[in-house]
Amino acid sequence: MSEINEKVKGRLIEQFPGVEVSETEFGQVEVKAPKEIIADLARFVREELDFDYLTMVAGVDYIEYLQLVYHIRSLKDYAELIIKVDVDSENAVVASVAPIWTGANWHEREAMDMFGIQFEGHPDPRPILLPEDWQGGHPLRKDFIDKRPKRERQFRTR
Amino acid sequence: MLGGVLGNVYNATKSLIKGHLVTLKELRTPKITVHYPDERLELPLGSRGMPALKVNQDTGLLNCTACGVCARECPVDAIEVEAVVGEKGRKKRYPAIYNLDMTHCMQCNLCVEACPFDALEMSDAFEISRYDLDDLIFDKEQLAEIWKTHKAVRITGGEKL
Amino acid sequence: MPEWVMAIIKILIVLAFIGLNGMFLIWAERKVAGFIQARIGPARVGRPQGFFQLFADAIKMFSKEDVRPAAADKWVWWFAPVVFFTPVAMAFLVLPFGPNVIGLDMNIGLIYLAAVASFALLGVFMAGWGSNNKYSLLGAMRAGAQMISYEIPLILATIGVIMITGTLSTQGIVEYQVAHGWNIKTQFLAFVVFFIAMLAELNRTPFDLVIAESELTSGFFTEYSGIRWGMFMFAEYTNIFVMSALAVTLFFGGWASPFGLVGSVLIFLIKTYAIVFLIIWIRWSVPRVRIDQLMTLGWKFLLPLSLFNIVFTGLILLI
Amino acid sequence: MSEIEARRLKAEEVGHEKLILNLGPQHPSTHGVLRVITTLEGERITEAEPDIGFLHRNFEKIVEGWTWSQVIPLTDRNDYLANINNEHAYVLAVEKLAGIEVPERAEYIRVIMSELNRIASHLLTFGTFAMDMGAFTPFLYGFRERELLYDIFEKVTGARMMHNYVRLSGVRNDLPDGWDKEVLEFLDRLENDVIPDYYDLLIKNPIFEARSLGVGVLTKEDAIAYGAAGPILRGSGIDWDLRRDMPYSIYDRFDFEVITREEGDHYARFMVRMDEMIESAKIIRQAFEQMPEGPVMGKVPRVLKPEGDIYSAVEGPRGEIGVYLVGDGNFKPYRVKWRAPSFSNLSILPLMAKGQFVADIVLTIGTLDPIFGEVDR
Repeated sequence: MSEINEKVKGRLIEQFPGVEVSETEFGQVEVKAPKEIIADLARFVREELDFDYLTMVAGVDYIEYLQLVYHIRSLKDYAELIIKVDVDSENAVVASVAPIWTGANWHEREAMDMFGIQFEGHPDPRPILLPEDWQGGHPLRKDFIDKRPKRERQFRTR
Repeated sequence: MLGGVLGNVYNATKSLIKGHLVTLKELRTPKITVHYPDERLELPLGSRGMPALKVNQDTGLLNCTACGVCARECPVDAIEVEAVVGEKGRKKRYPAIYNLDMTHCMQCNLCVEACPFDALEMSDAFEISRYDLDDLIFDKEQLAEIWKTHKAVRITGGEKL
Repeated sequence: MPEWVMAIIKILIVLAFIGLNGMFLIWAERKVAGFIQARIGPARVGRPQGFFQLFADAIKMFSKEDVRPAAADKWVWWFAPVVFFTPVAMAFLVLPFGPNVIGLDMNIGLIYLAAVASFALLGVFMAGWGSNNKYSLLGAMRAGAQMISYEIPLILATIGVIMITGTLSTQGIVEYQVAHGWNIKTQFLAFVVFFIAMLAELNRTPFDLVIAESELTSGFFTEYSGIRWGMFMFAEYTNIFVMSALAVTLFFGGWASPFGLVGSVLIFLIKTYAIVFLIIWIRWSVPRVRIDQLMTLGWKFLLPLSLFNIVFTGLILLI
Repeated sequence: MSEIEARRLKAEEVGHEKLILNLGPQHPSTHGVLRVITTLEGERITEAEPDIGFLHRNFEKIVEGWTWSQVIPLTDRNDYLANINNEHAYVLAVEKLAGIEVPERAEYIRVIMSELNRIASHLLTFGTFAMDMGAFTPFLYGFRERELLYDIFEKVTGARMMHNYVRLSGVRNDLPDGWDKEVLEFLDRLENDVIPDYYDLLIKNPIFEARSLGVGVLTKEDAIAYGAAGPILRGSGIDWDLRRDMPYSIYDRFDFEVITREEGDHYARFMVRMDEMIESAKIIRQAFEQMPEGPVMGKVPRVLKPEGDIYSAVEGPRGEIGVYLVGDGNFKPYRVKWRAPSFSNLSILPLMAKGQFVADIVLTIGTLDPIFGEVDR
């Protein structure tokens, strides 16, 4: 398994000299890429390295910046790849990978709902889980204000 | 071609009849319906209904010392505890208020696992529907009553039932 | 007794029978369904077998609010259950329950039945169109396609029987069978076609596309409630009885029995309810077909088969 | 201008008389609260668009305020038909992240419970698929078997559905005496009586075959591109099962087959599920044979403050249940992302529904088997 990881790492470093490539302790190749090259990187990974199965696109809010985490499998080589892309939280725009992996469509729509990240070139950029007229902000951001009534503290000492 | 069609018809008829025989057989097998309020199923040991407060058999008092670990551990904040510390005549802390809000409780057993004093147990009381939502907030007397009238066990980690 | 008094008494008897029979069949269907499905079915009202469930249901239906959708076509919507119900009741006129126990022994009894039966489609279509609901409309469209294409094999299948017995009168057909034995012996193919077409005509599984609760919620009577819904229900179950009685008359010797008048009526009812049970049993055992498969079965399979049966019967008669 | 109105105008522009039919959110066939906006031409569907989110409660946000172990009961509620599998997925991720050891016996119990839960879930899917087809009786037979299985679950976990049984570093309690016999009895009955009955009643039925063979074909390429998971992937001929291909827990110790079918139609997906039940039974039997004695709970560190991030996945009944965790060295998770298999599977619906009959979209939803606790989270 690690042979494939070595090969993948080699190809990635060769093709994209700027990116940080490492291997996690769980046997996954991890790539930290700047957001400008994500479309090229995705296409390269999909077509040259046979990572054909996108399992998820997750957003994470690190307060100073947002991060998008793509987890991709190669069904042929039994390898896993994680791509991490940092996105500016104020002006969150990143290229969509939905044209490359069709299944990314809904996952990106979800990230758009939850984090307010705009995906350029997305085929159908509409809210998916939230209502279409939702005005309350982006729920998974850390600065999201929950307006529901709070329960008071449940443990007191007399 | 006609032979093929006839064969298909034959096969289809045969499998249709087989399917009907299955349903016919089921006409006579015993039913699994339980007429619930009239008959009841025997609940297995450890079946989780709602939590109940354990009463000490010797003293007749609650085991609870109002430490509040259950309230902290509860994911949905269903437990409300008000502790009384150092009152005259009693050495131990005890709960002045111990309310369990069954409108929030999801019967997950986490409070029982967290309790360090063997004061909470999971009872098999599941018939807790009430006409009024406020009646679903159980106070400590009611919880003790449930412990007395129902089967209750405490499972914390790893042991056999 | 003047004739009109007799007529009124007969009508009252038929209506009472429709009511009781409908309630009984609904109860029977639920009970059989329950037993087939490893459960018990109605058991609470009138223990232990829940026999009074049917009265409870009838009372409930009568006392429920009659909700009309705001956008429905008022009069069409209003009359649809009546139009659906009336022909079913009219069919009782020519059903032979026993020797002389018949509303009117017409010499064109079968043609009358066929004419009356196709009238029910109008009620279905009115209900579907008048409700102003897309599910209802789809159901009604399906009903149109289905009922028209299955009426043809249904009627063609009876022609074989007519050729043998040489009469269109229902009483005459039974009398022929008293003399010569059941028609099913010579007309088995016709019975198969008749039975399949009958299931489709009654909108029963596997041909219940008109109602199709998993796709169209309830088809043409999605928007009905209370007693109007009850009328559809009663008409449907009465229709099952009528069709089963017709099948018994045509193929299973009708009331033919050696036990006198009461015995004949009982034998007839027993045979009819046996067919009804068969229909219920089939409903709870098979899935539903799709609309194009339904059409294929009707036009490419049943129609040629019934035509073949007519030719075959004719040849046999000639020889 | 409302959404429906806009669609109607669009249809008029095209020049055909089209019917827009709104399936759901309250509809008998949608397995929960799915709304599908379909555009019909006669009975043919030209366009279908799922509208989801009715059950959205933001699981991922809720758990950010909870401690690592408090999350476990809530994972039950994601895919409420595969509770143990969900718990297993979450617990496995946390254990990997925090480096917690699990005793051998607990691993076996987890596998047994997961596979039993897979059987329970597939039994229900069998039933609902039959019901979508209009056959009501198999639905109740499937339910009956599942209820009997839930009785077995209740004896161990104390609950029928929301078990909250898997714990960090083990399982909550050991198996009661004689429980294994009950399970084996159930499996024998399942294999010898129940599944043959299902075959006779439904699967060999000519109407069933006519409705499902060659209908709703999903090609290999589409299945991969959409990230389809579980039986849907394997029904399209892709030989992929996390239990065998990327073994987690102790799945590499069992000998079982990964069921695949080449056709990619409703029938193939349905049969993959039917055969998987038998494979699960095989795994359970082997697990009972190999299971050692010993404790079922290991040591959990008193202070659980893992740091870093991890993606870990298990194979649930509906496919890959993935959990992406970020811990920032606090007693609460910083971020939990739930990769729900139904979410990816349901996104194929517009593709598959195009050109189908109205009656078939119902079957398509049934065979994709989305669970809305999981799709909407």
